[in-house]
Amino acid sequence: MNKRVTRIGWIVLAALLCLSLVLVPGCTTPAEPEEPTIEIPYKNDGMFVQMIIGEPDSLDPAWCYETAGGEQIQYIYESLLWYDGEKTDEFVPVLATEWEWNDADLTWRFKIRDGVKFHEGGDLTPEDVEYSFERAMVQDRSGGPIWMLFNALLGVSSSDEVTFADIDGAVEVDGDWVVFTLSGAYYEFPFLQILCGQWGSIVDKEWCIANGDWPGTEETYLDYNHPAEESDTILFDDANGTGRWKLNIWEHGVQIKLEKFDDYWGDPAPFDWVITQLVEEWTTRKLALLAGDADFVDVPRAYIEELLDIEDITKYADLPGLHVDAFFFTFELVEDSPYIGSGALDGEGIPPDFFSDIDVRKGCAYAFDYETYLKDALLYEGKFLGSPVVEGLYGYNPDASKYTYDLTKAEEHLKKAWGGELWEKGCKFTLLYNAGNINRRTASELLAEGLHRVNEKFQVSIQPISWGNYVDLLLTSGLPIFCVGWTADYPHADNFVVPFMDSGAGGVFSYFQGYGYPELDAKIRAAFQELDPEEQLAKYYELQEIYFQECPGMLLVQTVGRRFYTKYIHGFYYNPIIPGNAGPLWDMSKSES
Amino acid sequence: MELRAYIIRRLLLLIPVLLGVTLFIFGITMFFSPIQRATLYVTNLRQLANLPAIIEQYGLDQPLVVQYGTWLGQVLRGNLGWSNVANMPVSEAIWHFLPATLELAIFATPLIILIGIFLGSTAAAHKDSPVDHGTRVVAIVGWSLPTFWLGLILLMVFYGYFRGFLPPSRLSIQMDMVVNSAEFIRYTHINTIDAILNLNGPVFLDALRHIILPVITLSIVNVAFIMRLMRSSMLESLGKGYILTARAKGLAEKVVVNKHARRNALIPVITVSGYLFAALANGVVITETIFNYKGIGWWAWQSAFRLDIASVLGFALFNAVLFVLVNLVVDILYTRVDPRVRLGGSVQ
Amino acid sequence: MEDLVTIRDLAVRFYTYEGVVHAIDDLDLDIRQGETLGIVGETGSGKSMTALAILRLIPYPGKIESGSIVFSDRDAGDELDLLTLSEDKMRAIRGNQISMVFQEPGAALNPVFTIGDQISEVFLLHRRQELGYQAKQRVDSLLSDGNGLAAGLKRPFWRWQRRLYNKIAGESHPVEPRLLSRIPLFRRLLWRLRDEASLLTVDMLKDVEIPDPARVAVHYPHELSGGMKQRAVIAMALACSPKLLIADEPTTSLDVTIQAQMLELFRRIKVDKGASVLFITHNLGVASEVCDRVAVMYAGRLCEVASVEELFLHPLHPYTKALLEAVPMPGRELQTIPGALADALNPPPGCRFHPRCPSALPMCEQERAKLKEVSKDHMVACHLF
Amino acid sequence: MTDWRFMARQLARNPMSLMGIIIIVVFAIIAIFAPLIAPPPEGHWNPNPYMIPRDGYSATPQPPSEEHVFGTTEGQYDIFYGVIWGTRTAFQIGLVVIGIVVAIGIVLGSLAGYFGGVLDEVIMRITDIFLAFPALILAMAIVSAIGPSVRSVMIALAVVSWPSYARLIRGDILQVREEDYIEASRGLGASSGRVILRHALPNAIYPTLVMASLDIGAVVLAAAALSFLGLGAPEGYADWGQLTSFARNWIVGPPGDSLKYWYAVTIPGLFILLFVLGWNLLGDAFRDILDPRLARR
Repeated sequence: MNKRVTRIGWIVLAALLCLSLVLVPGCTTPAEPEEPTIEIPYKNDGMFVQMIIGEPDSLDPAWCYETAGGEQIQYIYESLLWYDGEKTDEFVPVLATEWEWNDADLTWRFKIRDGVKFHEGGDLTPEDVEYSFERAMVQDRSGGPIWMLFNALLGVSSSDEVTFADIDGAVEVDGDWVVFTLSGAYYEFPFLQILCGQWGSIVDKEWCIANGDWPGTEETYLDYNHPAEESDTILFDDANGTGRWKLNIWEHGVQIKLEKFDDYWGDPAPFDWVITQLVEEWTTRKLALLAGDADFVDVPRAYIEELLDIEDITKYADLPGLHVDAFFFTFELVEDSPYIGSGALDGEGIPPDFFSDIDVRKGCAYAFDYETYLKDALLYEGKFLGSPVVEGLYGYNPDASKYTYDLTKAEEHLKKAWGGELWEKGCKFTLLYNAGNINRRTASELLAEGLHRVNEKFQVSIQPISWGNYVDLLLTSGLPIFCVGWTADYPHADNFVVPFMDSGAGGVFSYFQGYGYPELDAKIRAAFQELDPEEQLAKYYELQEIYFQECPGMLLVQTVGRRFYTKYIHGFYYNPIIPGNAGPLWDMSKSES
Repeated sequence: MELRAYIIRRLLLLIPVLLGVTLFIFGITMFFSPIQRATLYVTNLRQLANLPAIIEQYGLDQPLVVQYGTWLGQVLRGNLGWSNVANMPVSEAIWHFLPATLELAIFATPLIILIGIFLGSTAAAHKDSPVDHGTRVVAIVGWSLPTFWLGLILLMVFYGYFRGFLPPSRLSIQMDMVVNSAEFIRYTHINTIDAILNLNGPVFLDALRHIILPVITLSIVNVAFIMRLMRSSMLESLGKGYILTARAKGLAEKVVVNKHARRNALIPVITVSGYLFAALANGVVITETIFNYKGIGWWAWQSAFRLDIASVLGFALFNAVLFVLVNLVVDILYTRVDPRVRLGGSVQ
Repeated sequence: MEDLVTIRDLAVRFYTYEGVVHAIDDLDLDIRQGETLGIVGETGSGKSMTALAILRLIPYPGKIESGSIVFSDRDAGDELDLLTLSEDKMRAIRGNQISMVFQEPGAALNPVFTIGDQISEVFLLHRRQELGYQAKQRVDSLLSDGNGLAAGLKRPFWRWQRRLYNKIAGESHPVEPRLLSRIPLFRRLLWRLRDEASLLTVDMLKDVEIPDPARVAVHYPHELSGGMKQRAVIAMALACSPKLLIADEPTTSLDVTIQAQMLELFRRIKVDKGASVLFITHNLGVASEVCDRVAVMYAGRLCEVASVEELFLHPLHPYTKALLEAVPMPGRELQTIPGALADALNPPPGCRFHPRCPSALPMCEQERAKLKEVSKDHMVACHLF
Repeated sequence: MTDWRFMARQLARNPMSLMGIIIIVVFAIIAIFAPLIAPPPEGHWNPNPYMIPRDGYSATPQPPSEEHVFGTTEGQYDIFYGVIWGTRTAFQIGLVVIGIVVAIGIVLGSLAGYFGGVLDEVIMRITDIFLAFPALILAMAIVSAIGPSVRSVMIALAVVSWPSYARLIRGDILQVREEDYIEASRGLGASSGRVILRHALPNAIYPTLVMASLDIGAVVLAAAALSFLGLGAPEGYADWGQLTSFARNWIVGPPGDSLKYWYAVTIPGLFILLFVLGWNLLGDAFRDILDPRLARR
């Protein structure tokens, strides 16, 4: 009897083992030899298929304020002009054939191209252009991108500060020309950059009105002002632009399919279809790329190594993105913040105004191991920075002074801090990061480790927290140090200096840090309004030096991107300001050779 | 008429449940400060300055009761609110994502039940023999597997090794073109069924190819649930007197097991197949994510993850209704299988 | 009068985790043609096991260890050792030559099938050819007296049906119908067999005195009273008018008035079916009413076998005596048997009754007593004789 | 009525449950001696032993070596240390959650079952509410509400899984309370509390035990799933689910060597599998033995 039982026992054991082994290919088959190089088959002729992560909020040019939407919009719509190839400060005509600046009355005049058709058949007229901008300013959804237009045209930041007359007057039609009146001469150049954003896209006036958008009259404009939800604007998932591709279908959460527009005014689109599928899982995306089902996929930086030595994949490296992550010190924390220990300088915590001491900030800046961060977190794909003005922006200073990993310097600063008291007593506080962001965790750990190296008594604990919570604490100055990133709206130093240094509402970070002061604000304004390019650069360099000296935040690394296409995709070039990662599809092509 | 009365009674019972579910979820949301919930609407850091406006706009700072009241009012007016995840009204989102999940269920559920019943009765028929232990261990191992792990490994083998053999997502690009073209009528948005209705072989095969892996994953993980139940209830009925009678009649063992024992053993299995539905509702969340098979589970996950409360609430309502209906059907089915049961009553 | 069943040194053992249980120990027993043999004994004395052993239905983990059960089929004129028979042959005998009535009518009937289905199942199984023949007859009559257009159209189908049922009536294992009966939908084409079977079923139910049998046939077990159920079970058992009917405590679970009816029924059956009955009970009173001979069992062994009168007038075995004294009677205070039933796992050595035996001899503890005939038809296993 | 000795004997005899027990015992040993098997690094800036020490910060997993027996996973977290201390986490989650859940279930269930009436109605409707919602998704909502951490995972799982226990126990109590001996002790004027504790519960408890033993595995799985969906323990916390989700993007290695990172993928996966398997085997055997409907020979 017992013999039987044990026999069954063995059988069961065997069965179990076999099963787990079957399910664990790794154990049974230690990396059996496959041919090292793989062939990616040529699929989907005439289609550009990309698999990416983010889905647009809305395809309405006036609403959209994120890259996923911006990318689609730039395929469907067109603006008056566009950047010249890789350059971010020279332009080529698109819907405007020529443009001239008038210093006297601060106007930009654009001659509108004729013979341009909209997807739904309408013809492009100067009225359409006027309507497009006025519609955008009338809509001005809260938190939207239109503040840029208001800044440039009316010197204010939202429609609440102006009357309809102002909006109406900002853009006027003059024969074949459209005239924009700017708020200041210094906007002459930035305005052109602003026009290239998706918010500068031209829509079809008649079609929009016919479909129930703003009729263009004063009495109705308040009804179309500050729409609450994406679906409140008809251009949300319905589109009618002049671009090379027209919207075929947007299956929310699944894919967006763009179809070639045959009546395009310029040279025809290189792809019959542009298909953007949303695939969250990296493994799935990678396998799709290798199977040739996708021509381009989003590749998280951590995983680039897996693709590096595949011949059939074309790689483009060292593409500086107009983006920077940084640690920001909060100068004046709330008294009852749970992350500052005892709330006093007694070794069991930190006082709320801990980081208002410049030596503390500099100490931290020197205690951070930039090289390791670059090596491990970014796999060398980054550039060190001294200031918020990153490479690729107008006003970037290649040899701005930078912080380095230097524990001795860190030590001397931290010894000075708080009259030496800090060094004696030590400190304890919590460093938070938004859960899921591995790189920011790594950065936090590096900082904590560095400080601990300088002085055993510096105890920094690290804690993840949901993004919502994080923002909440950020806004209520509850975070001793917060780590967030910033991406350009348009490639101009001002677009970075203001959020990092301005003490007003424009200072996205400095405002919540409690950094910034009137003189500085004045300097920023002066730099922006300076008309002489030489002078302007000098002023921006000065601002960057100030940021380095006062060290209100420690810039991590300017991330440098890569692109991976199947070898069948040709013609990629890099322009950092183009939204989305797929690149300038209109200049690219797909062929089997 | 007893039937109608019964159905009505059950549906009336649904109302308090729905109220409870939604109220509970609303309670959860009260864990957040208004700002936290407002961040859902932030796509660009510049909007941080606008958070108060957003809070104002969505009335996020209102007390629980007020928010619930307004929401309920909207619901009664047939408006479930805006799903930020799906980028469309919640009510639309449900119908937008349902077909995919339905397709999974249509294939997975029968598979799970049949395999489960088969394994269960086999194991029972050979109680304590190696066969028994074998089947049980297999089933239990499957049950102990982390879904995501299994799914990704299957993906690795059938999409990675045999390159592109069983791909993720619902359709290949070409077939997607066909499906979205004018001459293909999407009656149900359930690709396989539509393909049949359109008499379109390629699409059908393609859809089939895409659905195999997720279905297998779901089945492997859930089959033990039915299997162990079937086994024990089979053992139970095999121990009953009428089995001895049947044998004493001279019936062949096969007939005894398959006719007399199984018919009785099925009864409890039917009762729980309602819960199998719940089990699947959990299973699809991960399965759909991994196989990029965008269905209602994926949507629900994203919503819960990004605290898109409107969506979560909508999903909750939908799911609760579905759950109750399924159980209702099960109960009615029950009376057909077991002559002893009357609606509303129970077996013994 | 010759024997229908001859059981020789039958041994049944149960292999449980706790140990080996000797359910039956070299049991010798004869069941004669047309008699009613009763087996009495306490619960667990092995009565039911004997019955199941005859049908070879000892449940797992039980096992028939040794011995022989010879069943003499008078019509076939040959003798079969049931224990060596092939499973198929055995199945042909179960429910046909030998059938069984169980203690719990409620449990014995399958709750999800109607009474009719469960009874006709037996006919369909064992009386297939006859049914086939009946069916053929009906089709013939249809063919002969069916005329008119409708009938004309149906004729080819009827012909085919006749051929079909002819096959069933003829060969023992006709191919075509077997195939049909496998395939769910086509199975219906054999509906005439079912019809015939249900006709027989109704007759059967009438036989066991069930009022309005046609209606009862379509009822589910839970819709019937205990007595009705038991009658149905008996009908099922008698369906193929078996040579041997085994009744395992058929009346215990019924209340007294019904009991009486049942016993009456059994007597009648014996008379007009001429079947032998193996009547298992723990109730001596019942036994005395129905049985011709009675066998007394204790702890898996036979103590005494004798005709009813003999046993009740001159019981020999101390256990039998004790049993008889334990029967409540007016004008005598109840005697109980001291001690408890022997532990089946490790039974006492020698005579298993000796620990409880008032007149036990020393030798009783060593060796067990063989069953010896003390007077005509009276056998007892005790050292006292 | 089942008695413990009988059960113990059966468990020891049944090869499946035997394996289950062995597996669990092994894990228990690992959990208890974790500090010895994988001692936390000295003088690390982070004193919490549950945080897996990192060897560098690069993403790419490193294969097994002397100092990393099982290699390192994404972010250079030591897999060996992770799985060893993760065993503690697993037991923590499993036992704590089930403990809480059973406690709640017993209290509410027996109240509902024993007193019936309005109380019963209310409690059952509440359980309806919970059962009408897919547990995993509800758990997700709760976790993302109170912020991802092991603690909140446990809370969430407890919240979503108590109702089925309440129902189970209620049902059993309902059955038992009709039994004669309960009537009897009532007749003897025993207080209801006493009747529940002394008579009703002990007899109703067995199915609950079965379910509990089965659920410990399920709970750990659910926790792992939550981690995988980004709603589990904080990055770097010793938790199997998280280790698996670290490996999530390395399941398919670089082309030509698809199994390059098998250690990162399979080792944590196997730990989960075996742990859950252990409990399921045990539970399944329990179920066989205790299932009142199965005739016991």
